Amino acid sequence: MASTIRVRATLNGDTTEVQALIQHPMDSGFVKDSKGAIIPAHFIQQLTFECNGKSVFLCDWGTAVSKDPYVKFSFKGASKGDELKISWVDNKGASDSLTSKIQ
Amino acid sequence: MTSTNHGFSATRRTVLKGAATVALIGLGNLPFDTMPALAAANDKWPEDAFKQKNEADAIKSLYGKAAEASDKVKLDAPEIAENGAVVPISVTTTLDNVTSISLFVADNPNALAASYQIPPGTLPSVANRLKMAKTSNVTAIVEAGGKLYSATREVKVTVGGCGG
Amino acid sequence: MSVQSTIRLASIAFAAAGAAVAALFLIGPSAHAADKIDPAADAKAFQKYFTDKFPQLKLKDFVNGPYSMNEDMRKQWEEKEEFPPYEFALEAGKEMFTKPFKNGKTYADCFPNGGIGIRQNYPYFDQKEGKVVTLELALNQCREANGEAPISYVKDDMAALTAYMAYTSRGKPFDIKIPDDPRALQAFEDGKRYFYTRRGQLNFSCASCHVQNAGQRIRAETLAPALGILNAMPIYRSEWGSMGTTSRRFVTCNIQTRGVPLEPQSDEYRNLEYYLSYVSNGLPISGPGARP
Amino acid sequence: MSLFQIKSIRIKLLRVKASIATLALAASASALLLPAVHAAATEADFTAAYAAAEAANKEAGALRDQWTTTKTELDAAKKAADSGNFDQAVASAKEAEALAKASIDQATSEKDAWKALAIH
Repeated sequence: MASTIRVRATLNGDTTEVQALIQHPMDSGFVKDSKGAIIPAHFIQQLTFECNGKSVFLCDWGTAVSKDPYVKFSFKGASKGDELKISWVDNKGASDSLTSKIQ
Repeated sequence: MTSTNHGFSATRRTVLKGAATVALIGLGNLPFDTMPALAAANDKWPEDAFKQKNEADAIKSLYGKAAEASDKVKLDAPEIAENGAVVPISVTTTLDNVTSISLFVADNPNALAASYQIPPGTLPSVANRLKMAKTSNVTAIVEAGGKLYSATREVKVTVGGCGG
Repeated sequence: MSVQSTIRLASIAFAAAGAAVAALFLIGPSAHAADKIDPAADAKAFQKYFTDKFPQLKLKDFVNGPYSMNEDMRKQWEEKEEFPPYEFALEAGKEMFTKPFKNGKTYADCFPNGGIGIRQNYPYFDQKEGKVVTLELALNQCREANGEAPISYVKDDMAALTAYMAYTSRGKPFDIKIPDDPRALQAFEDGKRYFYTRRGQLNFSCASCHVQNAGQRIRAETLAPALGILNAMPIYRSEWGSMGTTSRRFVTCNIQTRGVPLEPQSDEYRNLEYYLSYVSNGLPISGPGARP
Repeated sequence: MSLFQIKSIRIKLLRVKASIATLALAASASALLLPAVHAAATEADFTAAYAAAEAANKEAGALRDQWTTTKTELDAAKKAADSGNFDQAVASAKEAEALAKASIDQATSEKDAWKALAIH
């Protein structure tokens, strides 16, 4: 199955800008479906970014993060071609990860 | 003993310090660079903080101390959200040695929306898209040098749809 | 001009129209000849109405709908466009477009230029079938011609396919043609009539909101101008949390005026799309779009 | 530019409701006159009222201009009838008929009224 993670990591100067978009329903557990039943909470709790074995960013998310979540940050100390490892885990224990090269 | 200086709340930091010293003594010969990955492994999802209803309790649970407003924290959020399901919010700061940035939506069912850990070498800014139940104050808290600085803005959210 | 004055205007028009209708019967058929269907003139007048109403906007700005009407919303849109929510639909559409049917053919075999960069020519008037053929109808016709079951006009697959085809046409100006065929002229006129006809218990027509009140707010929504409104189709609406085709948009708009929607791709909807696309000729394709 | 246009829509709704109310009033007034004393509605009354409403709604369908609220009232009428409350069932069926008739009037008058507002 194609990965749920889309990432763009571009190096300009010594700073790498990272944008990630993840395919996930991010159900908060407060919403009802058309038949009135509560849709149970199903959301990504933790998303981590590692480069050259070092954590460069760690996201702790709650039920208020939008569907198909997006995050953008930047970090220093990487060079073109380095590998960025992105992985997430949700409240049901599901997870996915992707490794992408810095452009 | 190098302080890993991960931006956790006081209680969690003491726990971590303890763990770090044990790790160093016990596994002295481990190559140094795997250490941070190990340290990162116990960045547990702050379940209690996310469970808190109101903002004050959430901040207490996450950081264990109060924040002071500061104009060095720049919170960018729309005046009127085009749709409460997707509200683009970003935070940046000129404070230095920032270790964590968190976002709170006061009137959401649970105030804490998202919390980001900023390791050394990562710029202290983040952009994301949050859900807001209704018009509410949005507060960004930045932990820098162990102290908390905050900025707050009101974002208006209205019932979507135009008729029906 | 706020909605109240529209309604006062509408009710006066209501009464005036009644009188006009009566007068028409008295004069008899000659009056009808005066109503020659002139799409080119209609398109010119339509575009002039909006450039007069929004002098600060260039024609191509109208394809961004509400985001050209309001600075605060435009900023939110630009932030969404950095990594747009329709990214997944776009990729799914591309994959579907090239996945062969059971008989080995693909959608590309059904469309000129392999379906790439042609969205701006749809809908067109098919003189063989004597009706308007929209991109969505053509996709299902392609499926049926290759022994596949047609797919829903309002669900994600159709939105993903049309998103990919729109993406390959981004920037190309709408180029809708009306052949010299009385049936095509009539289809254009029927679409125009549907656009201006009040319906539903709220007694609104498409024009009540998207012409007379373009740029105003109705509750939280900023009303997009009708000019260029189909250029961004299909759209990912935060409101739906998913993609939506032109068909889905027409159906939901009907429901919001408390009118019972028609079957997707029924004559009225296809003629409406024909009219709305033709009067937006020259404006660039901006689909797939992200909307509130 | 006022933030909400609710009051204008409410005027709209009131005006449309007023026209329906007068129609409904007229319809129910005529129904009242017929039976000398107000006997409880029977299933037959309901069936007749429901059929009339459905016929009117079908005609609106032919004119491609049914209202969603007509169907809601028809469903309410059927639901009331199923639970044996024929007074309520007839009232809902009358309301449905009034709404259907209003939608027919709308479609008929709009046949040419639209030209007045069209840009051409």
